[in-house]
Amino acid sequence: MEKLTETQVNTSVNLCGIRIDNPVIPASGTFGYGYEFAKLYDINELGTFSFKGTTLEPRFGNPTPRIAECTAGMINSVGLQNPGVHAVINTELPELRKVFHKPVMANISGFSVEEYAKTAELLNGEEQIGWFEVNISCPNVHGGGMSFGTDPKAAASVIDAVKRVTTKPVLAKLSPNVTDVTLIARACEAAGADGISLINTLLGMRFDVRRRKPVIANTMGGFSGPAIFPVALRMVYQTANAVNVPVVGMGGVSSAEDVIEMMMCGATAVETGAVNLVDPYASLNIVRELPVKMRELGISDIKNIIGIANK
Amino acid sequence: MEKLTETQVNTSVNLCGIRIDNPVIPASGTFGYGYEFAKLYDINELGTFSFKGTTLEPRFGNPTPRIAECTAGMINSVGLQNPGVHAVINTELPELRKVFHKPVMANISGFSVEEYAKTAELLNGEEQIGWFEVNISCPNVHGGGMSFGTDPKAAASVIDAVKRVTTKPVLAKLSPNVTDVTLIARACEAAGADGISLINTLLGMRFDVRRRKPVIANTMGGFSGPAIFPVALRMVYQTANAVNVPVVGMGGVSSAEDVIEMMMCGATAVETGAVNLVDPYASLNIVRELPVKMRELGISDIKNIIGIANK
Amino acid sequence: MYNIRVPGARRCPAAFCCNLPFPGSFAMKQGFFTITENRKLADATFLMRLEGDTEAITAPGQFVNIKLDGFYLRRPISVFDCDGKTLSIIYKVVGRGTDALSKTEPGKELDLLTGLGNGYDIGAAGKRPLLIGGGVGVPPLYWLCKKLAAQGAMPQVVLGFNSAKDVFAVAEFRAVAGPDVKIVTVDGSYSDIGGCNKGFVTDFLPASYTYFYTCGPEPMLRAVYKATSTEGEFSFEERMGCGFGACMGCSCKTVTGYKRICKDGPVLKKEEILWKN
Amino acid sequence: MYNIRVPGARRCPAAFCCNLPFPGSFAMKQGFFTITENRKLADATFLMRLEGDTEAITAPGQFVNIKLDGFYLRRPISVFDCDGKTLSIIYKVVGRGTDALSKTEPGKELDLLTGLGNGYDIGAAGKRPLLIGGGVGVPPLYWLCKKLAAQGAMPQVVLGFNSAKDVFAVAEFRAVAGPDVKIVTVDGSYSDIGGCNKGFVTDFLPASYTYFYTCGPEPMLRAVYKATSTEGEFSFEERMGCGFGACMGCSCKTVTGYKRICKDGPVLKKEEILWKN
Repeated sequence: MEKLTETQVNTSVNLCGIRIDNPVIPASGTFGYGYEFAKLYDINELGTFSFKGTTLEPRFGNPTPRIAECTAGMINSVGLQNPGVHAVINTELPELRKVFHKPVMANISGFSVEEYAKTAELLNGEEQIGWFEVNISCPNVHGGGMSFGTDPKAAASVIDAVKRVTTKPVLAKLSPNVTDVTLIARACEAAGADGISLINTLLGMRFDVRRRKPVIANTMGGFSGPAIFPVALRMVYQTANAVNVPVVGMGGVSSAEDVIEMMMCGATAVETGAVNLVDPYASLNIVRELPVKMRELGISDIKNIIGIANK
Repeated sequence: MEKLTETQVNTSVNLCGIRIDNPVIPASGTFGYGYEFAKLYDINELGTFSFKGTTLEPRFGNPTPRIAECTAGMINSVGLQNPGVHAVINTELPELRKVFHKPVMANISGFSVEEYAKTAELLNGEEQIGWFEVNISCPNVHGGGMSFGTDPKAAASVIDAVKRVTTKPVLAKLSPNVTDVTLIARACEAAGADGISLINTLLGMRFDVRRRKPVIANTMGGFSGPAIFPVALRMVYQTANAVNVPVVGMGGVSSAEDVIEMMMCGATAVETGAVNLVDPYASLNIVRELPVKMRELGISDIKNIIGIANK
Repeated sequence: MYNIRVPGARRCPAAFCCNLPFPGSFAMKQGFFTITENRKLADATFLMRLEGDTEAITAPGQFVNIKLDGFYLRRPISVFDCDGKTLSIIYKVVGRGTDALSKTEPGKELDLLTGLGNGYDIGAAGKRPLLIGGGVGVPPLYWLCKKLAAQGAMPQVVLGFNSAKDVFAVAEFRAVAGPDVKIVTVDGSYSDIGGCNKGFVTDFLPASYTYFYTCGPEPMLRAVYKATSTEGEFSFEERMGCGFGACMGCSCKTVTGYKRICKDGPVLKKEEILWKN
Repeated sequence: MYNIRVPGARRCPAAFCCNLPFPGSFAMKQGFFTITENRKLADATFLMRLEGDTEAITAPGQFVNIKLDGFYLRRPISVFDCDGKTLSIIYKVVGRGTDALSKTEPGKELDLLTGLGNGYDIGAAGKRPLLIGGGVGVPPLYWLCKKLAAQGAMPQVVLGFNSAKDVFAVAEFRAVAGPDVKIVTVDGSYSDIGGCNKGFVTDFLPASYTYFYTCGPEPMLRAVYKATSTEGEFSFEERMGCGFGACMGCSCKTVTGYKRICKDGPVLKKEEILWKN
């Protein structure tokens, strides 16, 4: 196997027209609005990150308990707690600007097509936002989120509405809780999505056999962590085969090798999720481990491995 | 908490009219036709077991490698290797009869409605068979298996055809790879299913970053093990809420506490799967651990906890 | 709710909670600690002593978050005692994780996040602060008690347990607060130099105190909320995802906005509290 | 295919493969073994010695299946040597599991399934059997070699490796088979008393032998299949689920029906083999 020196390794990728230094992106809901992690390390080492799912109005989210532990994973039912788009623009993004000098991914959610569009429109003027990631897959809210992501027509209508009011690339974040994820992905692509990101959490549940009630107040919630990696990988592979736009893969990614495996299955970049909650330095460690692992595997340019499973 | 002595604990349940001593059932594909495990221990200690998925004709199944390891689980793409229904009747069941004196669950699969019905009809005369478990959810075969289990009408047509030729209770074994499992469950119930068993494996994938090809020859396969337990539990809960027939739960069950958790979420009995492959004594250990755990949790009769989450 | 600012004060760095000034520091640290002791103190209750870098632990009432082999999420456990290089925790076995922790042998290294949570504000104590603990809520009060005594206060301590078999750490508290320590059991099965006190902690509160600090199960906290006459601080428990403010798993509503128990708490001032129904 | 029976012979207990008589025993055992040694022998190649109940291990060519903390499936590894209470394995680090195994310290207990697989049939050897091993296929031949020598045969051994840095266990084989051991390297980087043999094992097979036994990577096995002139036995490798015949994960087609590498194999007789394309 070819021996590579550090300088010969290129980790940068092009995500919907924007070059990022590396393909490692902390996922929405595991990294807040970023600046708190900047107290731990220089978050500019990341490719970018996707900020906390933002809605038009502030939301407290679901009642607690919102967290359940599982083997190799966890369930959350946070339910889109966020301060609303105005506070994000007035408070969160100015804080972020002080410590992060790269384009950020704006994750948005809503309860109607109009709300998605309004939130996107308001954020579109924010210079630091590089991409929109439209969450049509949150399993933790009723009458919104996942209900858009399980029907191709509803998914397309959200993407179409967001595309009309934004000038930045739009990624559709898809739910894995569907029979055929490629149907939703193709519908989003046809509606103008510049990329697809997946998977959001699997719908899961735990029951407390001692207290004899569900562990989380909301009964069911979103299951994430290394446990879901094989399902995520399969859906990334299927989706990369089905669409022509870039795919951002996520679901249980916990190491540089996971990043490489997911890129080989078709991901242009990879989001890290639950692992950030167990180890606050996880994403940084993955960024730093990536060139080491690339050299070990004889990969000189990470772009060259994207989708080799799909060829 | 009430202290219970051994004699006060009752583990028996009624599964579609047949009383079983305990609710622990090794799942199809993890226990062969049973008699090989009888060399390790007395398999009559089990509630029952579901024998290897049987088709009308002998099948070798998929090419190897057929196995991939995952965090807290595994992927298989065996693809219904089995000797065909005639060999089961002439060779396997006579072997089983020597060592197992309880009704066995006959897992059957097929590639057409007619094949399912023919296989069921042939097996219906076998005295030792207590239940049919109709696998409409195998992810590892093309043009059969899961394709029946992802469409309510196709699922119903298989169940209806099997019901017409059998006199024993029929369970429909469902796939989790669907948007709404309750639609399929209700369709099967309406077609006459006497029970629902779920979940079969999640469709998953692993890619070998060194060899740069999928770990298993068939690219994708069925993902099982403790990793999928939260998804299984959620679907058992949803299905028990949706149908009036008994639900047999499975998916990652690895301990007596898992059995209890799944029964509390609506399962009348529970199948053990991948754990049998890691520990050949696992199901026996669960059977023996169950009364101990019941006493610890103050459960005198396991029937009383079935579906307490659903009330 | 999101634009209240107190100019000049340190601003709460929470992503979107209160923007209010806050006590304590948020300099979380990740590090490896070696177990030097792990022994049973009372029914299902264990003391673990650990050696490692405790620099990030700056206030009583803070907690550490412990990674355990075979478990995905860390276990948050409050600090019982702490000095330059030693950390003690007292924990109850309530599930598989704490059961595994209780079986971990001295000599083993554990991955800890330290310096988590705001902790109690010892500056507010006054001369005769009251510490009210219940069950697994007792441990964080010990280091608090020591800190208060060290700054010249004379803490009064009321500790409640279900039964004599659950009682722990009495000698430690007595060594600091002497006769001002009262042990209460629900079933009256415990008695010592402080008498046999049967009932709830709220049945045995002293008549007079300058401020109070409490930690315990929520029904007790609610009773303390009603029974106390001064200002004070409550430490809350909630199922956590990360323990350091990233996941919003443990949010609660307060008078001053949404707070994360793990980061903006676990200690809330009495006047901030909005009880859930 | 499913009703061939040989009356009077022990019947293969495979669920549905061949119903042919079989050598060896299938009395699998589960037990805990203590690591007494775990050291590097060659590039990424380790020897581990374990103590425990080896009763179920009855034939060379059998394997054990090892449970490792943090990994779901067991790791099947062939037996290098075995006596009443000691078991040795030689394994190559090829992934995360074997990497973890290589870092496991002596003193640690491991959960093993033992007595797995049919093993080689030493009764067929004759006076001058030939043992052909390649890389990680070398280890099972050592105990076989000892067993054959013990029953009075004079085994001839040809072992192939990629390079000098990969060579291991030469002294052990020489102690049993003396000058009849030949070491071959692909790049010719190894030489010893047996000369410098550059090439493939099949370039250095002796002119005459009574029977052969082989284990190694599949391309080597195919070459051996073509190059050998007598009957013989091949040991195969395949990704396994359970390792004891339950899951059908490692099935293969043979002249005599479907076989499970883990249970009806890993050793197949030359005349049974149907090569995949």
